[in-house]
Amino acid sequence: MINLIGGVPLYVLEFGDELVYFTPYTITLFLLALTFTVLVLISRPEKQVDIAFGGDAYRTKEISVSEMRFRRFMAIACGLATMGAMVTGDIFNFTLFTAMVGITNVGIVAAVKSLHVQDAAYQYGLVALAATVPLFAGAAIYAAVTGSLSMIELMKGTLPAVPLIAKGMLMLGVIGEGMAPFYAAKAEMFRAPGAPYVIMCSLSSLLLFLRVVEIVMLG
Amino acid sequence: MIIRRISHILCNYDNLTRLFAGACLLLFIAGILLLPLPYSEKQLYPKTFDRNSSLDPYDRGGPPFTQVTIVSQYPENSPTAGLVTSYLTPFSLFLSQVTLHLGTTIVSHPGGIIDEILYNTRGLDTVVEATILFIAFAIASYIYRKG
Amino acid sequence: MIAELILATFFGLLLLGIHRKIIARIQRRPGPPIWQEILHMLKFSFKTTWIPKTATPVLFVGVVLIAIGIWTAAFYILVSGGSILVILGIYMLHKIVEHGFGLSSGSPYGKYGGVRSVISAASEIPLFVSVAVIAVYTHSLDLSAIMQYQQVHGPLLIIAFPAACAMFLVILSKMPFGPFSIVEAKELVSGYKTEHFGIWRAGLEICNGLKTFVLLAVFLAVFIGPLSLPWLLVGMILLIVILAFACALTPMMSPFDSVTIQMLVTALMLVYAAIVLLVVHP
Amino acid sequence: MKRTTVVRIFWAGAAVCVVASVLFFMGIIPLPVCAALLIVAFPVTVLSLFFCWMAGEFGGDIPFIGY
Repeated sequence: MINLIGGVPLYVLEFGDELVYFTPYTITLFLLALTFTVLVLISRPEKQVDIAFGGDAYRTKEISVSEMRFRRFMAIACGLATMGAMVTGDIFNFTLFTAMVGITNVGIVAAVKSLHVQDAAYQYGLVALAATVPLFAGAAIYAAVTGSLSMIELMKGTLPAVPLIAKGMLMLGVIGEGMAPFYAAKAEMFRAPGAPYVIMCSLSSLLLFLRVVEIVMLG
Repeated sequence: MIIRRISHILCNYDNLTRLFAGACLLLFIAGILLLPLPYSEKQLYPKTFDRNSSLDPYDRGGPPFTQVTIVSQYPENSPTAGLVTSYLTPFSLFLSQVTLHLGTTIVSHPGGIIDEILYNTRGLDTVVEATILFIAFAIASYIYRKG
Repeated sequence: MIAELILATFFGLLLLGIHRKIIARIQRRPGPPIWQEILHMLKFSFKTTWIPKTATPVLFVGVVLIAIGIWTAAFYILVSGGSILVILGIYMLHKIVEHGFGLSSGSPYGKYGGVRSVISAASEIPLFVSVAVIAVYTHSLDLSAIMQYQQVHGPLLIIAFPAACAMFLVILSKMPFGPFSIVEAKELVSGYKTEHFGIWRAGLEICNGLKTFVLLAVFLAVFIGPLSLPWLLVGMILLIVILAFACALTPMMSPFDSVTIQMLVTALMLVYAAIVLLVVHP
Repeated sequence: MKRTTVVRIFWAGAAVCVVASVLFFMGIIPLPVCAALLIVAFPVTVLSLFFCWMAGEFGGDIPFIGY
């Protein structure tokens, strides 16, 4: 129905049976993910200041080196998964990257020594886990109905129309990774110290949402 | 007020799983109602099994297949699709060329088993899947070691 | 090209000043002069500046650069008539800028502002439903194609009025002093920008000016059609007057209520999109 | 950062902005290239301009934590 949502593919990279393609849209998203991943790589965490209520005392939270290393690793993995999801031209591949983003998001705050944040991360992890069900189910219906998982083939409009339910499932799967109305746990995870890493949590789910909007408009 | 009541439910992350389960349930019920979906016959697994095909999922044993007819999206990009060694890492490929005892996907890296499940047809997927496993393992081991 | 960019920034700041002035007049205050926001930007740029001791310096500075950079990109997509999806994507990613500003300093007030901005993650979803509706009508998401469609068929404001309302609501949620601007609530001191003072705040003001210009121009381009430059400027001033009335006459909502209302709007928009899909293009 | 460095960064950024715009007007480079150059150069130019007006000589300070 609508041709070339994100613009004309500028460059197609062949990865066996899967293609990676860059349109003006995906390239914008990819570059943003890349920028923030580089920021994660080169910046050190901030020292979050905490006020003790009821008094005028305050203290800063220090992040130990081992914790910082682990969280930086997870944030970079999250950035790489996001970048992959931005440029992949295959629906199943996209769902895999989405699942990986969910896991790394839990990893980013898993090392934080705050019960509140860890509780939120646990709940978020459960939802991310459950979100893979509609996600993969959506991809499966795509494959079953159209006989193709390639977004470039879907873009051409020659394949059978994708059923609305498959699009809905794909959408719900991505929304489960932390978009509204399932944002409560993610907002609490944001209270963790370590700004450059925590930002990746939100960036990844926003970018995934932006990409899935493009995907459901194809075909 | 109804808005305040809804936002009270939404803002508590303990309700999150229940909410998401409810949303999934609604969507799946809608899916069941829409059920007779058309099925594209040009798939990897046909609906009727050809017991003589090398792709038969219930086939145990027999001679290993060398070339099978797999419907791939871009056959020109993946000439070796279906071969056991079609998506080896460069190092595994080197091993498989040097000796017969090393370098098949199953023994060379954890993604190899998934390779077999996917019948070696899809390149990047196997890498991502192995990475997901690795990340999950890294988180679990970090939390276990730090108590 | 650089001249247009600078002019757009200053005009956007002027629009914000008009917005502020009208709100003040509605509330029977004298209000600052309309060029106050431009003066603000210049004032901040002349202040002594440093980076807080507790901050993560790279992110603290980098996020200011990113803030200006993404809106520069949006401006050029608008100029070249590119895909509206990219502009809306950038609009959504402005959130990340808010997170970055809030969290990078280590200040608790900044952190609360950042957390609030995660809470308001729902505000842009109606936007995508309205984009889908536009796509059903125009069969394209390129701004140039949408404007061509409107030259033939008349403005989308009339054809797809609910979609225009949804986008208006989304723009409203990003205006200062509005009912949905929960990230800028008074109880958070200055919210996510508490610690970004001096030249960092001046950079943020430039980003705000550019953002206001791009958002209003995109709204006019998508729902009214191609306009000559004087009419575009008049249309933007008219739009900001309407926005100012909406902001002045509504109270700010509590954070979670604002999300719930935006979700309800999304649900309504989904129903509308379904009707359009079934009736207009069966 | 020293003030001279900041001033140099500003002039370099401003030069990129102006040259990109001029080249686009003369039709030598297409709009996407011009835009890409400006997206990178414009924020750096603006911030360095502000910075060279009034660069702080002191180190950092603790953030605002309330009264």
